[in-house]
Amino acid sequence: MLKAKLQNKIAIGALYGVAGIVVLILVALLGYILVSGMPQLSWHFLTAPAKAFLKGGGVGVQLFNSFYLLILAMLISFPIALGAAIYLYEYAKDNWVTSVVRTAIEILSSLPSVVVGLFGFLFFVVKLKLGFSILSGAFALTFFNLPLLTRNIEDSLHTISENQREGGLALGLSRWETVNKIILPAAVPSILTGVILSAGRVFGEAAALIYTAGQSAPALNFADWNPFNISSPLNPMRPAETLAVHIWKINSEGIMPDAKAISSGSSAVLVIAILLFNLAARYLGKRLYKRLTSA
Amino acid sequence: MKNTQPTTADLERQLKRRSKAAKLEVWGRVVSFSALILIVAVVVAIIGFVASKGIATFTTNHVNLWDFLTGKDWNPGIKDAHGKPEVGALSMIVGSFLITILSALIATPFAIGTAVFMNEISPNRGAKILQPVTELLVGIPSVVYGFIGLSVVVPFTRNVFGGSGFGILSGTCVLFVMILPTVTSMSADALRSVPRYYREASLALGATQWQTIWKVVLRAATPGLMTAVVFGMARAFGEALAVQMVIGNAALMPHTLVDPAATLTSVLTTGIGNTVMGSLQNNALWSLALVLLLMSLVFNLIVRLIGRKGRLH
Amino acid sequence: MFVNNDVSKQDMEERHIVQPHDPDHPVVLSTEDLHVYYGKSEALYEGDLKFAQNQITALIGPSGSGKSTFLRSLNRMNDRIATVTGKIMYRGVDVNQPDVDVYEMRRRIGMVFQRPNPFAKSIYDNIAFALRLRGVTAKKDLDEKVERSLRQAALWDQVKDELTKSALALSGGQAQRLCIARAIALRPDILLLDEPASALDPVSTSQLEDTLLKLKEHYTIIIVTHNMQQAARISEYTAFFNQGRVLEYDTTSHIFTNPRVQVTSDYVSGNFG
Amino acid sequence: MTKKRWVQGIVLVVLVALGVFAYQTRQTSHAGESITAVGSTALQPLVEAAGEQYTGEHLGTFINVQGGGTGTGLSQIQEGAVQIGDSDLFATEQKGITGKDLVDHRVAVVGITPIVNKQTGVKNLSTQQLTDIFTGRVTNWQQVGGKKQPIVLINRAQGSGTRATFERYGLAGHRSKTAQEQDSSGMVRQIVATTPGAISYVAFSYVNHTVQALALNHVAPTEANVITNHWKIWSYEHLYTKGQPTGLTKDFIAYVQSPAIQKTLVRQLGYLSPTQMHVERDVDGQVTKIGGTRP
Repeated sequence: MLKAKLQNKIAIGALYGVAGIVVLILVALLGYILVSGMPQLSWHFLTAPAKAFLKGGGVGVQLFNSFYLLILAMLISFPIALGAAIYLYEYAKDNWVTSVVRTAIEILSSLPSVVVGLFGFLFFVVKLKLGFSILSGAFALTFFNLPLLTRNIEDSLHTISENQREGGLALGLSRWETVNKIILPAAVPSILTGVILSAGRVFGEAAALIYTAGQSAPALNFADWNPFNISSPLNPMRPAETLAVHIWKINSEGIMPDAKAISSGSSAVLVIAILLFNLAARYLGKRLYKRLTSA
Repeated sequence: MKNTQPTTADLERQLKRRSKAAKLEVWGRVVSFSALILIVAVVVAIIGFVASKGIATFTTNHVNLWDFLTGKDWNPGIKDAHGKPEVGALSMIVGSFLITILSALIATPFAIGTAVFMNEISPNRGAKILQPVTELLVGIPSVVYGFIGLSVVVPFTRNVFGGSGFGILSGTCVLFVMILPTVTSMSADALRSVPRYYREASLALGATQWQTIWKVVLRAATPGLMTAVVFGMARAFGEALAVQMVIGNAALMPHTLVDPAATLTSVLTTGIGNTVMGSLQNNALWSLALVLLLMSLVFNLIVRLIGRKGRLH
Repeated sequence: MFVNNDVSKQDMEERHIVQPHDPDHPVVLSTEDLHVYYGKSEALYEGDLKFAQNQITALIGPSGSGKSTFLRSLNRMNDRIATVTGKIMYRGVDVNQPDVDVYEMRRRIGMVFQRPNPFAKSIYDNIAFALRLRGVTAKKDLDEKVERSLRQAALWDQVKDELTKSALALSGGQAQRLCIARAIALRPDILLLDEPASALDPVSTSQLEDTLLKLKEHYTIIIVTHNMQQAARISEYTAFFNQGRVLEYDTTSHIFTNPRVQVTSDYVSGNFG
Repeated sequence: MTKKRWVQGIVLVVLVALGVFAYQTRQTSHAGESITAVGSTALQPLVEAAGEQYTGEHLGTFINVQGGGTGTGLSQIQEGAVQIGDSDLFATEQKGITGKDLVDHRVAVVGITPIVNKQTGVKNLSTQQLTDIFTGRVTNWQQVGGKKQPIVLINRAQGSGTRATFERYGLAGHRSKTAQEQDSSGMVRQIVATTPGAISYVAFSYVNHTVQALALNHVAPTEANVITNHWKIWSYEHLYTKGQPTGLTKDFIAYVQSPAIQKTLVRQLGYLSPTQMHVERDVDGQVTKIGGTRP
């Protein structure tokens, strides 16, 4: 008995240790990124356009592009992933076809993103003549994002108890109405986690975008919100380098004298942006959940 | 307030009319099925694309499949003594496997330990600190991981183990940190799905918390934990940019862990922009992508097998 | 009716089925030659029962005897997981036909489940939302129907000031009555209850029983229960299920005071199951 | 419900109206001609900066400049998917390119120099020594007069223009042995700077105080030596077009080759202008003297 208690103490202590080490690693990582990037941050850095070979460039355009691309990619991929997840979880029979489809979707998620990027380049940019554009990038990101998002949403549907579905069906509702009006509202928090995770991945993705959204960021005219103008931020047909691509580019071919500083600064901006995005999404998600689940 | 009932004939008519719900149901099925078909089309397109390009190495360029899988020299632009192009991918396949297995081996105890901590010992702190941090880390681009690997891990390995610092060991360290969040959060999910009464029953029998965790919770969650690990391995296998920055990209058979080596993804990513579509060099790279695809298929089947075993349990 | 005369065990019959025949309470629902299969295995062999209007019929029997399977087949909740053959005659219409609209049918034959399953919505919306989907949109109409349903389910007085609160915060007994209110808001003809009190404490259970007794004025009620006292207290008719078959069906008083089948006798006296 | 429908309807009408209004009022002058240039990441900053200047001066044009690598640039121009292919190599030097129909426009000259880690203690090598190092016959700096330290080879990726030029003119056509490979100059410089005993090669513009550039046969890697061909390791930067360029493509290439760019941007980015050269070199390496102008 004494031995068991001692063993218990040691083991629990060890677990504290392991968790501590992991937290330490993760925090050190974040700390490293933030500390080395913080000195670079300024209003100028956040808003100015990048410079090709002189010092003093900013990441304003890239930052905007990242968010715009994220939103577009999510607008395209979320409804598709939602529909597919609903079909897979609520309608599909549990047979080998379903299993093959699931497997196929999942192996897509472990392909290196450069392959998705090249496919997007040959298909969207060249074949469909969309050119290097936000739209091409958004489609490529959709390809890259769909498997993960579908899986996440399916898992979220799984967390809602079967008796909620029975409740809806017993009221004479169709399965579709049940899913839309009962299951989805209840699953909002967990779907949201999935969306945040995949948004994070999209935000940080570089390889899939190099060949699709491109790696140049023409200066934008932020006073022009007409989506048909080439210098308008909203134009989906303009090439758009994102923050992650920018980091990749200045690390590989950057010849501006302050390349290293810009790279650390951009990394810090990226982390902070993801943080803000997570907080905002969580807050909105909570409001949405409240609205959907009470009068 | 009795319900007045219709006659049988009326009732039959009412019951056999297609209700709004039935129409909605058809609509819903069509909509969601179309979404699924779209995804399937995407998957088929990409897989077909990679496969057709990857197979061209063997059909159009007449490379022997066996030579491809067992050859150790990777110089697609150059012909060897027998006039055959040097497209041996073995060193990269070995590199990919080594780095994946090693990083999973290191990450597993840490991830599961942390998951147990989050779930069994201090759920509050787990939810408050670890989960948000984990979600944050998933979004950090691999370039940044690679960058930190280059400026922190590589010098460290060089100073401690000698050599240039580039190699499997550095790659393993970087991948370890990269897959840690994924494996941790999936393991936590697996532990969460163990019913609470398992723990209560065990504790009621006088078992200590550790005995409960070790003998009951972990045992019951084994399939889920295995899935988490295999999933992490699949991510490690497919990771490109971060590994490429620290492994050295030398398509040589790794003799020690600190020799420069290469993985399938690192060679693929490095070379793809420098080759011309349709040439042997380009096709050979797509063959590497095909190997990756097949490997992720294998990983997936393993996950499924574990899942099925868990269900029978 | 279906009397087996093979008297081999101490004058006890193997099956004893007496269908209700009360002119004040005509039969509204009956099953004929009903079989239920899960995949290849048969879960219910024969369940030929008639149910009387505005009466409570209890289905009792040991676990796995097929009583829940039978109940869930009545409004075709088992369609996706099981194959159901035979006829389910509802007021002269066989509803176990593919051309019958199950959604319309379930609106008339409602169901309440073992575990209370309020939706993650406000108390008001739990009841109002199915009505809205069926075209009731006027606020006044909705208010009225919500209040009526909650009153019938004996929940109104407890929740009338917090209708906008989340239904998930209700206690088990209240939640189950909310589910009943939700089901009767659509004004069904028949109400199926699958062990509705098994997750409740004794006080909530007895409140629920009172509610059911009042509800039978408006609805035909079929209830599956494990609790024999409950069946004895509230039902007019009782069917005893065992190993996928109905062994005995008669008025409740007969079943409990004078069972004709040995197994029923053992079961109601507590020597079995 | 009906009120909601109304609101939805109004929102929809307003959105459509805004869209139509935006389309009507789009700045037609800005939606004019646009061309795309794809290829070498090394050349990208120059073309990008030139493109920005050009569009600044010629309203209604848009030059879309993307990287992707020399191989991508050449295969896309060969297929006619883009207007300009940026390349570090003569098209026919790249495997898989026939060079048929492709027209070469040389816009810059880039000098390439071996660089070593500062701790090696070596500042000059002979071509023979350099070849021995890269073919693996010499493995320690001691053997070529440096410190006792193992040599760490770092190559550019196979197919890279820099590597092809270096092997051809720096290693006298010998192929480097298989070693570490990096796919960008920035990365190479960083690795050489931080790895003891490292040697690699980069374009002049990437040389800075963190690495040691090597003299070869006592010829220093300077622009003056490149102009006279005393320093042999240099190459042209090419813009390829399919057939003779027309319209905007022709104007833009002429602009890049004009003194306005050659005397400013090309020099600022660390390139030499082909007009400065005293020699000309063809695809086979034949050198002919020409009368260049002094910078």
